[in-house]
Amino acid sequence: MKKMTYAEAERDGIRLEMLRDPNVYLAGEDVGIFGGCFGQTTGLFQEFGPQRVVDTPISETAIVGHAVGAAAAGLRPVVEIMFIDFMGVCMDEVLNQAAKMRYMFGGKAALPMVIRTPCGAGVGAAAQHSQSLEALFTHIPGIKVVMPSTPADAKGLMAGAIRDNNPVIYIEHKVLLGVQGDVPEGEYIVPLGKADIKRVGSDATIVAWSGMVPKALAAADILAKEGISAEVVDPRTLNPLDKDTLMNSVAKTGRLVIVHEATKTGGFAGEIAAIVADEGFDLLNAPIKRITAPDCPVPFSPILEKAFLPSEEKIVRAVKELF
Amino acid sequence: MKKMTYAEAERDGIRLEMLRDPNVYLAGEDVGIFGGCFGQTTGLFQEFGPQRVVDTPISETAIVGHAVGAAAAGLRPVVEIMFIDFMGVCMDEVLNQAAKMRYMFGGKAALPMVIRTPCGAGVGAAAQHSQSLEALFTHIPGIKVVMPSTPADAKGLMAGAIRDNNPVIYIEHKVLLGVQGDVPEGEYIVPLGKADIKRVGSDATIVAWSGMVPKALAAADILAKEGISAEVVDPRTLNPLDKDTLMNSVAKTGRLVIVHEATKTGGFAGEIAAIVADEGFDLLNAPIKRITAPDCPVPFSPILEKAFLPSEEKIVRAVKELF
Amino acid sequence: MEITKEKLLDFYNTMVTIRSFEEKAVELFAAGFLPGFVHLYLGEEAVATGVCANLTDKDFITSTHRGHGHMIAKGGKIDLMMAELFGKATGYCKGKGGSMHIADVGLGILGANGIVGAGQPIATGAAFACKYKQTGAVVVCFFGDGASNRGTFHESLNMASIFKLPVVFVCENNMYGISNNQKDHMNIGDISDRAAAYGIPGVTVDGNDVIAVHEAASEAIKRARNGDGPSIIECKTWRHRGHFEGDPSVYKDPREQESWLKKDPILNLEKRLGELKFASASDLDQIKAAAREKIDSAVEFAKKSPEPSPDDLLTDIYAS
Amino acid sequence: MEITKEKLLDFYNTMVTIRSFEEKAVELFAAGFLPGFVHLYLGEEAVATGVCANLTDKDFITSTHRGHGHMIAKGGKIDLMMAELFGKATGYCKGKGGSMHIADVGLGILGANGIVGAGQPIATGAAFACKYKQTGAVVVCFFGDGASNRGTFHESLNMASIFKLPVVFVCENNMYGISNNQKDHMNIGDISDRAAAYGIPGVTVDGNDVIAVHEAASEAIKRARNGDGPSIIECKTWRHRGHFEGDPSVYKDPREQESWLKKDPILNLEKRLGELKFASASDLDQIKAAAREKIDSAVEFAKKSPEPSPDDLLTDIYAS
Ligand SMILES: Cc1ncc(C[n+]2csc(CCOP(=O)(O)OP(=O)(O)O)c2C)c(N)n1
Ligand SMILES: Cc1ncc(C[n+]2csc(CCOP(=O)(O)OP(=O)(O)O)c2C)c(N)n1
Ligand SMILES: [Mg+2]
Ligand SMILES: [Mg+2]
Repeated sequence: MKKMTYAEAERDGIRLEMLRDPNVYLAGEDVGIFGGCFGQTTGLFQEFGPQRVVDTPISETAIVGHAVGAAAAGLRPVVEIMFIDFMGVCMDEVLNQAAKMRYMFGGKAALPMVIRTPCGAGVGAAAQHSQSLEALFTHIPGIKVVMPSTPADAKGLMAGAIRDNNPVIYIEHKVLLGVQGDVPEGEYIVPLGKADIKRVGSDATIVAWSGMVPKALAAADILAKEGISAEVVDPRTLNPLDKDTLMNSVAKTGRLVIVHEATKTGGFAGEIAAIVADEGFDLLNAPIKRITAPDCPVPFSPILEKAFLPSEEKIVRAVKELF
Repeated sequence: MKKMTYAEAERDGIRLEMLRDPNVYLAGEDVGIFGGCFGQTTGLFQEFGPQRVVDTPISETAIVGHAVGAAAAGLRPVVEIMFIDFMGVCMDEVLNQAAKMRYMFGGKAALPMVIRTPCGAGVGAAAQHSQSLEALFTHIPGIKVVMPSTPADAKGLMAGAIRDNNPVIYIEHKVLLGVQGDVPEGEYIVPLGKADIKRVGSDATIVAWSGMVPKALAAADILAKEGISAEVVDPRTLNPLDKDTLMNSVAKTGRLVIVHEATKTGGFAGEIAAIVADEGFDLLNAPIKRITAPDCPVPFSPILEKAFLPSEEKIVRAVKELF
Repeated sequence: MEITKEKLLDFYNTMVTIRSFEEKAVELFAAGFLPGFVHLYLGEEAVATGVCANLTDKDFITSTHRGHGHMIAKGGKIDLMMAELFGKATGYCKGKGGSMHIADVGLGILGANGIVGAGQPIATGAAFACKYKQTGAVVVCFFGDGASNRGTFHESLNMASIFKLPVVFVCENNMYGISNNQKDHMNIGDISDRAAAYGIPGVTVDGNDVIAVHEAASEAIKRARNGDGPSIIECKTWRHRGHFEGDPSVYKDPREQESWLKKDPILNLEKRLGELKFASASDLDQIKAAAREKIDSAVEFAKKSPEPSPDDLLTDIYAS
Repeated sequence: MEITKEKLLDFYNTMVTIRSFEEKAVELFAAGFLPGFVHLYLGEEAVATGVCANLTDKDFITSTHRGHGHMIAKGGKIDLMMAELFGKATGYCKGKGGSMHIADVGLGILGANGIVGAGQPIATGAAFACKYKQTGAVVVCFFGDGASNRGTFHESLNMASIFKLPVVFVCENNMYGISNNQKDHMNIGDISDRAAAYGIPGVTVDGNDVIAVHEAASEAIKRARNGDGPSIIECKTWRHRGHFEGDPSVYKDPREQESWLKKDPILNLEKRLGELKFASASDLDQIKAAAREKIDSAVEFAKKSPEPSPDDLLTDIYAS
């Protein structure tokens, strides 16, 4: 184990895969000498050179589109989209090319490619640089979506994503990038589709991912003091979703609160709620609650941004409502 | 009342608004002399001329982006994106420009614009011309989403969308376009955000929209013969959603099946299920069921396409499971 | 460049094979055998033929919604193509793709594409892979005049240029994007002039002259193989049919259509073959008959093939 | 064109106002007053100034992430701008937008924009409206060298050209898109050469010479107003600071930076004003002092202004 930030751990994951497989390369805007807007790729250009750490023009469509072609032709691209907000620019390449090529070709292509992209509010970056858009990608069959919440998961899921033979959207949270934690050294893979119970509990299940996991854990701490034992389930991969871990937790607790930073309507909490309201209906002792951002663009002012973001207090309140 | 196809009714809605307000104009690929891929705009070019029925190059980004600028500068554009599948091409213009401009500007802009676009499978058009992508747009605060299921709604919602002072995505279903029905003559407006009970019932609520409404009604017919009285609720507008009508129906029936043609994971049925599993939990006598397409690109072969699509049989079976 | 008899007859064979395939598709579509949309390549055969004659199986192409000609010229298997048009389990895509998504990755055919302009970045990426892996292969990206107005065109050509990628962008300028005439969708006459925006060469050739196409492509492909980067070839041509089967083409002037039919690329080549005394009328008839036979047998294969099973709906979504 | 004393002094006033605003922003950001990202216009003042001097309040502009200069030159209210940078309720966007989203639709400022290249189609649409409504107004679209590689550039210029829209595309070529030098992000020297792809005029001018910028813009805007369609003006310039505040600009050669600082547009104009004997050093000092005072009072306004209330979070999403 080694103390690393989330960004360092993610980079370590990329670096080890690049050392292991010469077909893995990195491309994106300012991933080279600049090292990424949040330092995610610092040093990789110096280590691997311009052939494998490729600065691209400001052309998200061509960045993702080129990755599709490169992957179809045998490489394993890891491309960066500087902010998840910019994924709209290359949405066709994700929605109609990367996600569908294999199926449309009757299984005769494989597209091992990773799109790395930071999400999340909390740094005053306003409406076009702060979104949490994972739900859009979970609705696209043919791609996978991972969202690590800890440095160890950031490393392990990166390795898992790069080794996967399908397009994977790897969503890092910009506020987490600087958070430190213990990370296994050397090869470390978190398999895609495997949830992690971040805290064991018995009275209520809190499902949270990415930047909301620390808040869910903080809420669980507060709840513990009030005698409520909350289990915190971090799906880590939203697609494919680890339904078993989710259902087992709800079976144990009978209560479910789902937390995400994304806006409410059409967010992925809806999917989880729908699964449980169908397959786990008889397990439930109380309504399913969602704690999310409201249906609103992310505001600039720190005061408004704070009001926008889900907080541990709101999570605590929601859990308590279930008793 | 007059018998019209859905396409004719939609066109009638556009035409009346164009006659009423000189700032309303139509733009898109092949909307002019060609009249649209499914004849939706036939005759409008002849009636209104090239200034108000504008053929554009194949440039979805500029089509929607230009609409944002034109609306901000005082016009009321109605633009066509030939298939909803192509919305990925102009997603940034929807996600980050149209939807957010007003909020980012502190309320100092209004964007009265409509994006018309056909969705749906059933004509052998395969993975890139058959999708139902409404859920993506419901997750974007700042826009509205309407999906008419009948010729009358097609007309009325078009008028409602054009008169709305916000960006509205008007999703027409390509299989419905040729379906006939009674349509009010002259000015006829369906207000956005108002659901319609397409069939009154007492034992179970089936929520369905767009191309699934006829299937839900057919299912309700079959169920009626078996002694189950199903209510069919058509939200018509997904955002803003008419929660009252939904909740009232569930309060009456205690059972809910949600039907959409879109793929399951991350689809809008999840949102509705989540709302009811929270706010209507105590009303429910049974699990909430979703009948949707599976998580799969739309296949080409008619046999596979049929297997892909939700059917009245599947709806009937789901409702019966709740008893 | 030398034009051997063998080469020209080879061109002819490819062109009439494409022609026969497409004429059969007209017939089959009208008879209700082919589901969905069908976009035909009739009249544009010289482009795919002249270009692909310069490629080997190691090289890649990306195609369009109007892709049958590209597939055939790149060596695609006609039986599997036809079965795919029928939506049969034996088709190239097991019936999951249809006409607009036929692909043969093993042959370097990275797919037809239903999204106009989507092949451009994909071709760029495949060329990136060729350069990265130093395979010596090149990529040809086919696209239409309409597609040259999409943002993907701009981003791809710029990226290909700065990375000096081995890719040739072949614009099939048939002067229409569905109903929209070139003069109404761009303000320039020659699309190859857009090369200047990326600091790469661009040429315009008669797309109905397979020899001219072949020559221009040969040069551009050589350039790409030598590591000198991408270029544009614009081939001016004409589609004989509507945009898709069923389109009555009301937006086209019948006189224009008539004058272009006289410039038919197959007539052109037949004339040339006659002038050069490379083939007699009966030689040509024989080639045409053989092509038709191939197509007929593909149709038979397709008709006899089984439908996909609904059980296969959910396979082929993810790779393991 | 005649360069009157009045006009030049007006330019000077605008440029030093922008300069003072931005220098104050450096200070305020370092002191922790400004949340989020701040992209400064220092060194590029001649572009916005020279261009916007040709516009009236009826005309529109679209701006970029580096928008303060455009706002000021187009007549934006400095108090409201500064308050917005602070995120205050009195700011242009009530604190909801911040530096990257300042707008004043009433003044024709259709907003800064956090998405590189997003202003291009919006400008095209505003120009469409001007033409449709025959208002006689024009639109100026500001964008960077990096933005000229986005698909939006291509689609917008093509559309503007075929519709002959009254819009001028002003490229602020500061030779970098964040860390990416122009030679690494495009294969041409002059971005104005891209005009050829759309059949429109394109010129390149010294973007640090406000008179040259003004003249080129005046011609292009006249052309647009006369119904002769769009054009490109490329202004070569240099940003003095990092991409955003906090960027140490390791990717830049310090010698290059030094040589460009000597070509500072304000120094240039001061020299010119001196040569023409339009202003003495003390005249200039006075203008600068007045500008600084305006900025100081804007800062005071911003500091004294109230924070937005959390209750306002959910207003301004939809128009009624
Ligand atoms: C992004 C996108 N926009 C629009 C369409 C609908 N469409 C299909 S083919 C076509 C015309 C294409 O014109 P061109 O590129 O010239 O090719 P051609 O059909 O003439 O061969 C259009 C508009 C599409 N498939 N994809
Ligand atoms: C679509 C998009 N991609 C990337 C970014 C991140 N980004 C912000 S500014 C910038 C550089 C822009 O370069 P240029 O257009 O030359 O403008 P400059 O900053 O030099 O004024 C980048 C890459 C963005 N905001 N939007
Ligand atoms: Mg064409
Ligand atoms: Mg720049």
